Amino acid sequence: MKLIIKTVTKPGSTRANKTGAWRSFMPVFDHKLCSKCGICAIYCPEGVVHKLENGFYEPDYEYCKGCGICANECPKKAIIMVLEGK
Amino acid sequence: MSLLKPGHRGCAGCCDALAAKFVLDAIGEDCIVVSPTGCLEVFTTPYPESSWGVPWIHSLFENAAAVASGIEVALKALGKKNNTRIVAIGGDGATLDIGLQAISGAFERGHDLLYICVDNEAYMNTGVQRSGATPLYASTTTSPAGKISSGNPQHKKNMPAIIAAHGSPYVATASVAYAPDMMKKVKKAAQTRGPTYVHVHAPCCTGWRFEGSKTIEVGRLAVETAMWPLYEMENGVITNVKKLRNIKPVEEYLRAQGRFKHLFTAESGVEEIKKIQAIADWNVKNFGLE
Amino acid sequence: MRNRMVVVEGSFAVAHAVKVSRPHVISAYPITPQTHIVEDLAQFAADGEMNCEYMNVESEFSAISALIGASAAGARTYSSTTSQGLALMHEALFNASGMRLPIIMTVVNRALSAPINIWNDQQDSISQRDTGWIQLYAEDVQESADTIPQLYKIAEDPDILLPAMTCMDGFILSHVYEPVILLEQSLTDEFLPRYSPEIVLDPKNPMSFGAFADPSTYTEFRYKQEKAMAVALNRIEEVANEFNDVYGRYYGGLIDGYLLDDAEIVIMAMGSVIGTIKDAIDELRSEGESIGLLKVRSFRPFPADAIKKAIKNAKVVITLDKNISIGKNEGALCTEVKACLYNTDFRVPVIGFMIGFGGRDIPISMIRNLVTKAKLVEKGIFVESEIVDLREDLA
Amino acid sequence: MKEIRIHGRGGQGSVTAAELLAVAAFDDGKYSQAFPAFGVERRGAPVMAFVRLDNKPIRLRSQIYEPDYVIVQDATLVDVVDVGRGAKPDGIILINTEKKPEDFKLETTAAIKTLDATKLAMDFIGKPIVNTTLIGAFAGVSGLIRPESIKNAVIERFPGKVGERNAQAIQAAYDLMEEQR
Repeated sequence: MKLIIKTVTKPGSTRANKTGAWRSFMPVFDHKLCSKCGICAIYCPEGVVHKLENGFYEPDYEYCKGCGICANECPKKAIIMVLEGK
Repeated sequence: MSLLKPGHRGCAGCCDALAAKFVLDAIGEDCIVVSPTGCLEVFTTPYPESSWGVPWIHSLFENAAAVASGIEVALKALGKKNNTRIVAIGGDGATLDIGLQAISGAFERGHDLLYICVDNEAYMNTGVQRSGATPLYASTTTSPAGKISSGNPQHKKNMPAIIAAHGSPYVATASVAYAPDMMKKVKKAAQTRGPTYVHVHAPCCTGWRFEGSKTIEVGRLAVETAMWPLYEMENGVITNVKKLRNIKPVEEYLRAQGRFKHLFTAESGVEEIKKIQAIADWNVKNFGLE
Repeated sequence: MRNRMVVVEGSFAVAHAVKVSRPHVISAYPITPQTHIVEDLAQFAADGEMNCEYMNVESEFSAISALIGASAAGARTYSSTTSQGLALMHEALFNASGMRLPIIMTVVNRALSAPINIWNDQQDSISQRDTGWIQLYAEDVQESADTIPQLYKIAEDPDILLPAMTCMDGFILSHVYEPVILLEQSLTDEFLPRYSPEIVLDPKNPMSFGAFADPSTYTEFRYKQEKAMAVALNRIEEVANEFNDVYGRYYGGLIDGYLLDDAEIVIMAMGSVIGTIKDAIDELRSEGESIGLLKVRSFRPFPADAIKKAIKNAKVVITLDKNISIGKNEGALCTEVKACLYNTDFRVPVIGFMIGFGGRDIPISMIRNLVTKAKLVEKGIFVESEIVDLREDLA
Repeated sequence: MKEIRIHGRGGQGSVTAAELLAVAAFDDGKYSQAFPAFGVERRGAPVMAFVRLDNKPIRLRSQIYEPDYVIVQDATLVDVVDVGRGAKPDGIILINTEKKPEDFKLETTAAIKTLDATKLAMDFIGKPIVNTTLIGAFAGVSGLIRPESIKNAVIERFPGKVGERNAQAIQAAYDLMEEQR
């Protein structure tokens, strides 16, 4: 594709960069322990923990970098960090 | 869905990304954001990509407040001001150090804009060099602890007081670890006409040397030990303070970070921790945190 | 034409030209000898004669920075500065051109410190030649004023979008009272279209300005700026003619000549010294000398082809520079003229004289002396570039 | 081309006098150029301003070295400034003073003319501000500009009573000096 240099860039276009590849640990959400408080979503620096239709939360693994804030902050300890590929 | 879109290159556990997300969530779509040079600017806008879902501009390191004031004036001149908020989001270096003059000018002129300082207490973008916001005895790459040094010898500059002295109608401190509180303050600052200021404490896992999962935990400790008091000022007067129950010793906050590790290994550390405790004690008294 | 003229100060004529160009935002910081321009503009604003926001900022750095924001938000913008103020803007000048913001600024040329000196030379603007700003140099007050709407038209062209400075010699032009036609609002409205950039900072179309470019794209940004300058090269000439069509005045586009076509000796210069040179040439012509003038109006973009063509019959070229590249012992015009001739088979001797530093006066007698010196070349004597009029008691 | 040099002290309106001369001369059909000796002088310090008059547009931008006319606003300047410097041999040096021309010993062959502009200014304007009176005198002694043009320029610059009084002083000075042309 020919890149035409423009002085402006389009909103939200970093979506092309799938930062899920950065992850060495992945957060795994246990809905059985979850109280649906949403703290995991609030404190996700990527803004990729989403509320599902059933009220539970799941991260978008395409972008989740595996920082572990969600697991650390979860008051119910419903999120555990698991080594990638295991 | 946040107006700060994913795919940015911030560190895993990044405090700046959190702060920016909270700001945009609080203000909404009708704003224009100005970023000075810094981590947030660099990791959100590698050409040809941008994480921003709102109009955004980066010019230079030291001119964000001037650029923001020019945008505000232009919208007025073009009859497009309406309710659009002009928001500058700068790091501590861009705010307390190199950009201070432009901020002073903009606040003196009384533009209708909101300046947010995301304070991670050093120049993180360039590799953790000290700034005017670096606290006493923090070890950075340009204020390293060493055989005859206990780290940064200066006290943190009191930026909220400097802004308040300009006659700002609304100045607040906040922390990324207290998201609802921070968003409430950002919203209030955005709704207040005139130049307003929110100073956000933002623990940087890379620069402060702790695990990325602990960003919020460390931020909470800063507040709980009275190292970072949360308060609001209206027209130069403190109008609201977050009270603390069971104030923790500063040691708990310091121990959680690699940048203060030398205080626990060197002999002199005991005395120096006392001096840091004295800062917290002064905060308790001065701001009436108890 | 005479009956439309009034005798006003140069700064007032420029301020008036800015007013009728209908900028949305003016931002400036006072510095001698630019002050009268911004004072006059502030008065226009205070009297409600301008539908424009006038910003008093705390430094030149914030003056240009505010305009970067304002221009990105879609405003037509103006500032004026000189010398130390322009040097203080240096970093932001690159930023404005890199972001392709058509900010217009009058540089009232003044020497740089140290030693501090408030008088005229052109070291300030010449030192900004690589910032990506268009630079036009004015010969008199009328041209200083008339260049303002011309530059808006050039800079705001969607194929150019570069910031531009019009350079006028400090005091010599800024503080002189002379007859001038104040630009008519109706003609200016006819000549200069409204500024309507395609993309601006706008919540309804939230684009990002000022991205971070890594080695894989940065080169192309610079290339695009260079291409825009190349477009400006043609556009400057066209706009000068369009201006002539509307107002009936022409100063040359990129360059202008005076008794040039048959001249064996050609003097090249920029700015207010042009008038004095013309008087000197009249004297020398009456004495039988084959001499002419090549006025360089556009220094950026540099009109190399036009210059080569204009001096093709010359036997010797004299360049006058009110600036010096210390360590090169040459002024910028000299160096650039030499450079543009190198890859050609036309190798006329170019002798660079550096002149008028820090307000040192340039009388006709001095120009005559330089011509006498340059003519030694015709006798096969090598003539070196030099700083002219050095005081023996001080040097 | 005629060149004029005005000597004064900071605050005496030398630059204004030069500007008014340029305006008046242009209205009178000439081309004109007025400029100050750019400096950092403050109130009280000796200053200069310059004027060029010609029948064709003026291009020359150098300073004035050999003035046809010199106007001295304050006779005390004669002791501290070489007011005759460079004056054309057949030029005129106009000095505001109670003294007579022969009381001044200047190294010049230019003619010295004097008038008590301060007295005229006090009589008509009520203040010892002599710049307008002196350009009226210059018009009289040189015959280069009609007094009406000078008065019009001054009235336009200083509307109302102030301008009218200045105009009276200008006419009086013009009449006095025209006799000496």
